[in-house]
Amino acid sequence: MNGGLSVVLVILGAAFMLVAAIGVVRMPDLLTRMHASTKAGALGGGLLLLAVAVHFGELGITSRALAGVAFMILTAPVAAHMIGRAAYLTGVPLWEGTIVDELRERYSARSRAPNSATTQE
Amino acid sequence: MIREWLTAVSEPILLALAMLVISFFLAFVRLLRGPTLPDRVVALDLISTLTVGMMAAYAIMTDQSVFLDVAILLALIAFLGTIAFALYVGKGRIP
Amino acid sequence: MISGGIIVCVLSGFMLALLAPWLYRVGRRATAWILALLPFIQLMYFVSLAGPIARGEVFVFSSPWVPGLKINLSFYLDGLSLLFALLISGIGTLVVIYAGGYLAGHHQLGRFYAYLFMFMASMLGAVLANNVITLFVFWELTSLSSYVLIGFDHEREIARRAALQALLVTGVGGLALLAGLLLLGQVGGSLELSTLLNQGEVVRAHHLYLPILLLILAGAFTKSAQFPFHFWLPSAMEAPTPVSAYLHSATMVKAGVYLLARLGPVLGGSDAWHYLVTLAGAVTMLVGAALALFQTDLKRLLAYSTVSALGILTLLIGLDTALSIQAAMVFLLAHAFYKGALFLVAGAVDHETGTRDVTQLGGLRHVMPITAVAACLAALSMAGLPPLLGFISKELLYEAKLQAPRAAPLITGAGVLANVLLVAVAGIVGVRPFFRERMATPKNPHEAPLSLWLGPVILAGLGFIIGLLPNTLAGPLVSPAVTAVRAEPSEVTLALWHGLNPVLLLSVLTLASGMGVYLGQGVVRRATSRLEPIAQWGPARWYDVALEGLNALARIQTRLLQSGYLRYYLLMIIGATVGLTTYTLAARGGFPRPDGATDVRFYEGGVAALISLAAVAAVRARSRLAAVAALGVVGYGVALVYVLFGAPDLAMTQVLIESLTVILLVLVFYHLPRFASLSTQRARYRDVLVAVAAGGVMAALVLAATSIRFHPPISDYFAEKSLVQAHGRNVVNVILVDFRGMDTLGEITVLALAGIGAYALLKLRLERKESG
Amino acid sequence: MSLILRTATRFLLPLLLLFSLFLLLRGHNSPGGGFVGGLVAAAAFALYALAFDVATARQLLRIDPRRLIAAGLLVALGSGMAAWLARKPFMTGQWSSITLPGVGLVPLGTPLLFDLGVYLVVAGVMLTIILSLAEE
Amino acid sequence: MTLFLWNILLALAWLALTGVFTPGNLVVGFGLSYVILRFAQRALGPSPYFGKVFHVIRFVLFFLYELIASSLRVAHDVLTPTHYMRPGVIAIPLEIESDGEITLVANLISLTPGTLSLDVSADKRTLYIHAMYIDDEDLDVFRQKIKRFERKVLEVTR
Amino acid sequence: MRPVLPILIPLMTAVAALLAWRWRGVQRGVSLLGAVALLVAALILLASVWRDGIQVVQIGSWPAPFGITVVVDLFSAIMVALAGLMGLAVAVYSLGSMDTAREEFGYYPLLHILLMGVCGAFLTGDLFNLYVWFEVMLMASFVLLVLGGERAQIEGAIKYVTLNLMSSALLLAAVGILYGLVGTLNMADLAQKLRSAHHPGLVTTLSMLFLVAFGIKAAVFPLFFWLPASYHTPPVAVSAIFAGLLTKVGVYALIRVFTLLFRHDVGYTHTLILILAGLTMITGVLGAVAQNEFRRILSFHIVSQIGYMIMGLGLFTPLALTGSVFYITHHIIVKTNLFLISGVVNRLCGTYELKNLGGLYQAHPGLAVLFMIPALSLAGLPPLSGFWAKLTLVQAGLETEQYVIVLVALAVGVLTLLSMLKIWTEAFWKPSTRNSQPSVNRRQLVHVFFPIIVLALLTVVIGLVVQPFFVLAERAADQLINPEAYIRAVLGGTS
Amino acid sequence: METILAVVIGVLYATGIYMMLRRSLVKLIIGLSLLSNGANLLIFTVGRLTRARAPFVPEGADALQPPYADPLPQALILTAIVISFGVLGFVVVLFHRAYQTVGTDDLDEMKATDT
Ligand code: NA
Ligand code: NA
Repeated sequence: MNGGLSVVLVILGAAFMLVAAIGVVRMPDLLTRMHASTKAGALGGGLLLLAVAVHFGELGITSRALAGVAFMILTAPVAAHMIGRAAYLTGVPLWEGTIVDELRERYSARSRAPNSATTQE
Repeated sequence: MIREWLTAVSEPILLALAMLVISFFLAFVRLLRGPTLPDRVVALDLISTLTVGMMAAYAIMTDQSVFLDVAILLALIAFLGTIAFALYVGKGRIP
Repeated sequence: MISGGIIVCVLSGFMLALLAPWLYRVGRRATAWILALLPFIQLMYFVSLAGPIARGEVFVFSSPWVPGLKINLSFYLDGLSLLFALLISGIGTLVVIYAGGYLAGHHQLGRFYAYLFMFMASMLGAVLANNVITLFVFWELTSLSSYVLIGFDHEREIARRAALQALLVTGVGGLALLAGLLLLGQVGGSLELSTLLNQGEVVRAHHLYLPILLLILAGAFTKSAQFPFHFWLPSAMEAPTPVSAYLHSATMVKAGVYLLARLGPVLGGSDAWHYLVTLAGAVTMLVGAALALFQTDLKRLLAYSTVSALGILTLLIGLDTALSIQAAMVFLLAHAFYKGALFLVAGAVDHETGTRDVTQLGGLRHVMPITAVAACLAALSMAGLPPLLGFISKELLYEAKLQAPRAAPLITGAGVLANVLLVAVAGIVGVRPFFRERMATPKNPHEAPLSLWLGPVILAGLGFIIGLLPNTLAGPLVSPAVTAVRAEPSEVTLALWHGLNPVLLLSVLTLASGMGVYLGQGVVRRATSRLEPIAQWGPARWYDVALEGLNALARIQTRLLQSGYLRYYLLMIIGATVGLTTYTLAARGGFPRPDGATDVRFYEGGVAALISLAAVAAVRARSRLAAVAALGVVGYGVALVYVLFGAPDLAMTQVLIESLTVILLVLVFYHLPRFASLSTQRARYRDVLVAVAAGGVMAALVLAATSIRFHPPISDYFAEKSLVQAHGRNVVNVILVDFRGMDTLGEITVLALAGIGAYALLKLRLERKESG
Repeated sequence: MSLILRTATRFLLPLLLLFSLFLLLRGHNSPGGGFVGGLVAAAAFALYALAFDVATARQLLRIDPRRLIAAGLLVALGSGMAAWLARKPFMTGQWSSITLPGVGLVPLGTPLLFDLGVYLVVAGVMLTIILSLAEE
Repeated sequence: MTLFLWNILLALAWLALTGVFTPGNLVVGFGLSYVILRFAQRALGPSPYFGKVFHVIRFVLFFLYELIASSLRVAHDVLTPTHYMRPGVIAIPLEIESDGEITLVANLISLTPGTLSLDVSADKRTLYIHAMYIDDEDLDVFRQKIKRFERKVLEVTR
Repeated sequence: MRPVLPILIPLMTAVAALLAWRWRGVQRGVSLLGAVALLVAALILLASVWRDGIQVVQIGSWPAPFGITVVVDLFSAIMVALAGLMGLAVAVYSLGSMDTAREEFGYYPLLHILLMGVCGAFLTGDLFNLYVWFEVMLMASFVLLVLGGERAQIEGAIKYVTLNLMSSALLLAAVGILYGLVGTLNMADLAQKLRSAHHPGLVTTLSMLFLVAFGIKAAVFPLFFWLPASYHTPPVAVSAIFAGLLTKVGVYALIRVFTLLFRHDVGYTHTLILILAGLTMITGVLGAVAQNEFRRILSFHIVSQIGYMIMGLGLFTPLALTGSVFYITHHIIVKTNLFLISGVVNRLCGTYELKNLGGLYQAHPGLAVLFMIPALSLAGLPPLSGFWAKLTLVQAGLETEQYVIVLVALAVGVLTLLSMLKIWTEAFWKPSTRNSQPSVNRRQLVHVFFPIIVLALLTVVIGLVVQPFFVLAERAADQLINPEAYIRAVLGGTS
Repeated sequence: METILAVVIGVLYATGIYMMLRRSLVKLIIGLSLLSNGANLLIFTVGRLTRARAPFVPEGADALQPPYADPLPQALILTAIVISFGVLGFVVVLFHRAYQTVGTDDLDEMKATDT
């Protein structure tokens, strides 16, 4: 059922994931890597789950697949936020090409020297 | 095995699996390289998402919906580990 | 009826031992006299049996004990056992009375009685037992009672050490004896002595004869203090004197002699027996007598002379002629009387004067006349003067030696030499303290009380009276004993006067020389003191060295094995696993050829590679969290494997556990320190080697196990019944909650424990060391 | 603490709990079961404890997780012993069925009860460990 | 929200009635019951629900567009050798106040490739985001682009 | 129902105690009650097995190779009875010795779950289920070991836990491989199907994994290190129940699998076991000789005694197995008792260190007697229980002409005696160096002495009235060496 | 595939054991985890791999139709996973306490109870 659509979704999803993976390797600093990975990854995963929904086309399965997509959309940004925030706050260095850092001013009172105690782990 | 790789290109779902497998290794490279813990966490998070994707693709390929259940569970739960890691990283924060 | 009396005799002793402390609490000073009634009644009982036994009767009592091992609680009373039983109960009576006086007021006297009766009963049991295992049980109990009695004065370290020494030496011998007896039983087809006694030829012809002989001799020699195991006996003089007189002179030490005599019909008659027993006896006889002269302590003097006497007995049994056995039996009696008396005298002297140093004693006959008479009588008997029993026995002894089947002159010479020394010793212990001039002693001596002189007087008196009427009083006892040992009817005639013969000549020579040595003892002691350094390297020293060596070995072994390093323990275990499996594989073979399951899809291969790489990454990670992350990859990879091969439930569980593990680890790693490189390079190489070997073994086992299947699995049953009978479509879940619900019950119990445990670990902190 | 995490957690907690019940109830016929369900339930509260703090999580939970352990063991044990009432060996499944409107005939049996016991024990244990550890 | 539940229930009832349990049928059922509810609105009293549905649909479309567009952009950057990005950390002033709304906005921003919510100030007035493509020389222009998310959310929630 | 009770009664007890978490008094009562019930159930079970032969319950009514079978032959029944006896002894002892804090943190539930695991291991007829019970037992022992959280406890526990986990991993692998090969987990079924296995070498290799896995649990050389590292660290009641039961479960498992499953190459496997037995005796006893602390001496002796129990298996004759069963019975009673006594000594003197002990013979003659009985029995002095145990093994060794092991067994007996007397000399005979005696609560002493006296009496009774115990062991051994009845009982008429 | 998984199992065992042989508590934990993964995978593999259907009785059928993945090893592994997880939870806490009590995670500093 719906063979064509599910195939497209599968390929698309996998492709997004591949992009995410390449990005995670290629991007120069943590935050830019995250742009590539966590979101493109979630998108890819979501597409693959959608493909499942389409492929089986049974109510029970479809609803579960959609729930899966929902779970991803719910959790992925929170996770990304948490990692990004923690990394930023502990001083993981930004790419030298970064043009502006407005959060830094907020924390200007303290040094932002890399805190090796945790980030180097 | 090489023939498998070749058929992968012809069979769309195998192609998808191939892309996923490559992705796994790429993400793993980041996990190895780091250099910081958050980098590794990001890589691990991606790997968990890739696992979700692979399970979904496999469910389609084998026409067995039971694997979908695993995938959605993982989609919901992998998040916990990432949060825990993030909180650990955040521990080093100056209050 | 009469036979039943035997077991009553034995068991009543144990009963009384249990009651003794309590009796003492009630009876106090009178206790000894009350307690002495039991051995006295036993003595009367045995005396009453003397007649029938002299007529050739034998009494047997048997009751099954452990039929499964062919062990009966069986007793056998013949001439030999009777002789010993009389000594045990008779001297026992006297010693109990004596102890009451000697230890009067001692706060542990109640326990002393208990131990003494335990010994008495055990000793009776040992000489009366018919089953060799029963014999062994009592044999060991005598060692044990000896242990507690030697250590009676337990507050002194030397007493504790002497007790241990005695027990260890006799204990080692005892175990050899056990092995010997069991083998004997195996070879002879029975554990009953009465049966075994007829199996002599079978036993001697068996290829295990020599081991059996050696083992049993080891038991007998240690117990009877034969060289080189003699050293424990002088040390045992730490025991209270009644104990020395009773156990370490009159009875227990003769258990070995008893055993040799008892087993003579089975084991004797061979060259090995002859040479081993004779030689051991001869050496012991000489060494004991010579060492006795070194001593100044009354009890040690007596102890070494006892060693010598035990040597003589052994020698006689080794000679294994009718005459030598006869001599042995008579000497046994004579020695028991005079040595028992002398010991008791020594105790009385010690008790009154406060010293046992012969060089400090003299002229006691004035203050202790009764004791002096007893002492002199006993000493004269020991020296072998007519008309005492000692004389008769020495005559017999020389006669037996002169007629020894082999090397008679040598043996006789040695015997004379030993006896010369013993004559001197008799003088030193029995005569010297009472004669010469009076010397100052720590305590002001008076005549000993009745309880202390009664024993010596009776014993010494017996030696005198029997000497006068040997045939009437000793003949009926000795004949059946000899009959028993020789396993042939023997009629013994004892007489004081044998006419002028070479034996008498030897006796005279002995006495004269002995007197000489006695008079010149200062010279002799000076001469022999040169030998003292050599004596220090004697067997007692070997014992110490052995014990020290054992301790050192134990410490070294423990330091090596139980080093405290967890990784060495792990290495051992892994090494054992790898070693055993690979060796077995090599030795037993039969590994199926791997069927080369090479049907691999690329994504499967990819996942497999990912798992392996991640595992290696976890090992190589420089930081803990990196390792945890790598571990996560392993986990996801494994979950994927589960999915790829049709196990969604497993994958779910794996995934969940992976996430929760990360939470757990992260929570804990908040507090734990970071990775550090602690091991040396060499250790790392070694561990890599071990780890790879272990991994290789597991991989090989998997390969083998996947290439072959002995039987199809039982799973079809589950496939069939899952829905129909267990109402579930998820067969794995149905197995978990129904087919194999018991596993799950255990599993959740484990989990519950983990919860309780973690909670307790985190919340319960005891500061103080808790007492149990 | 992150506002975003906390707010998200408020949404996720009921979702996870619902999901855990879903897994428990379906376990006999589809992937899932008491163990997996119990873990998800524990994960829900663990997340809450991470996002807020342990005290808040305990408040939310109301019941001491150790009681869950005991209760779970009791339920599991009881479900096994129910067979004795029918004079059958321990853990012999006792089944009956009820008709649920819209679903139809649903078989109910002691093995399902047993699975509930597993669920309770697992949730109780994981919560005991994680909460106590997080309190350190 | 009650109406939304009603809508769902009705859709399920439709499924039960038709006996065709497919996603497509669910959508049909949902649409039908939406219409029914719309007509029954008077009976049920005034509700913002019906207007919202339109906003929600628009919002979803907007979000999907952003998602796909930015994904493609990131993909392009990832796949080509040169990095075209101009990343930076930007403070976005917030008008919305409730925790739920802030979280929703932040998450939507995070979900869209190219932007990532980093932190919310303690007074909940500022959202700090990391953006990959700050193409505008004037940062405020960029800020306004981001604030579109907030506006769309407000349309739905208020 | 009967055969399952020894597993369920402790669990019920534990659950009841868990529910009464906050009420210490209730927990104590429940624990005592549960322990009594367990012993009664175990004895009834033993009696019924003696009377009616091997008893089987198919859990869940699923027939034999498919479900889990609980099966009780005489060996199992004896072991369960001993577990019940030790459980009661330690439960009573705990009433007088356990501190309130530990009681409140789950001591009683843990104790009973430990018993549950032990009984489960003895009763199950399923190999994987055996693994599960091992884990129950281990986990309970882990927690009991660390309960209180003192430094020594924790250090000991790290080794104990790690090495035992290693053994569990090995066991699991071994069971898994066996299933892969034979396709079944029921031991009777395995026994039957392994007979026709066409790769005996592979099966023998596999048996080595079982040997190591169970060997670790049984504390056999060179796998015993966890035991002396940990047994002296927890409260003495815990030491005592560990000493009595835990390693014996390993021995039980060894005997079970090497009499039931792996008997196709006795010349190789059992000779190996015999060698290990000898080495275990020697290294264990030397370890004991090197120690100067009461409980450490006892701990190393556990190791050396395990050697004797394994020796019977290695000799593999009816008499030898009789010896093993008898030895286990004797040892459990005696060793538990010695640990209990060490606790009393510690309470009287405040230490376990021999050099600081002394004066007990003078002050507490009754205790001295109570110590001597198990101590001498351990050393094998007649006529106590240990003598007959050793005698049987020695006899079996002589019959099979295995003189070396007999020699070792006898020599180790002497060394055992030596170190028991070391304790005696130092703790009892040596005069006391202390001035004050710790005050002792008389009511608690009743709880403490009651089990000690009962166990000592039992030691003497077994020593004097040997035959019934011997016959019991003999019949148990007969069932072990001729497993047909076992297989038939489990699989029904199908075999 | 069995061959390849055999290698993977070997690697898991080897790495697990290597980590357990280190001196640090933390590495010991990681080693234990690797080892238990290896053991589970081992049972899974020797229980025979199959790409056939997962063991669920399909709607409309009364029984599993062969070929299906053997459910028994799966159930065994599930039990084993849960047990080793429980144990791991406890061990983690134990090591945590050990570090608190002893003050180091160096195992060589924890040998007082042996000598
Ligand atoms: Na033990
Ligand atoms: Na143990």
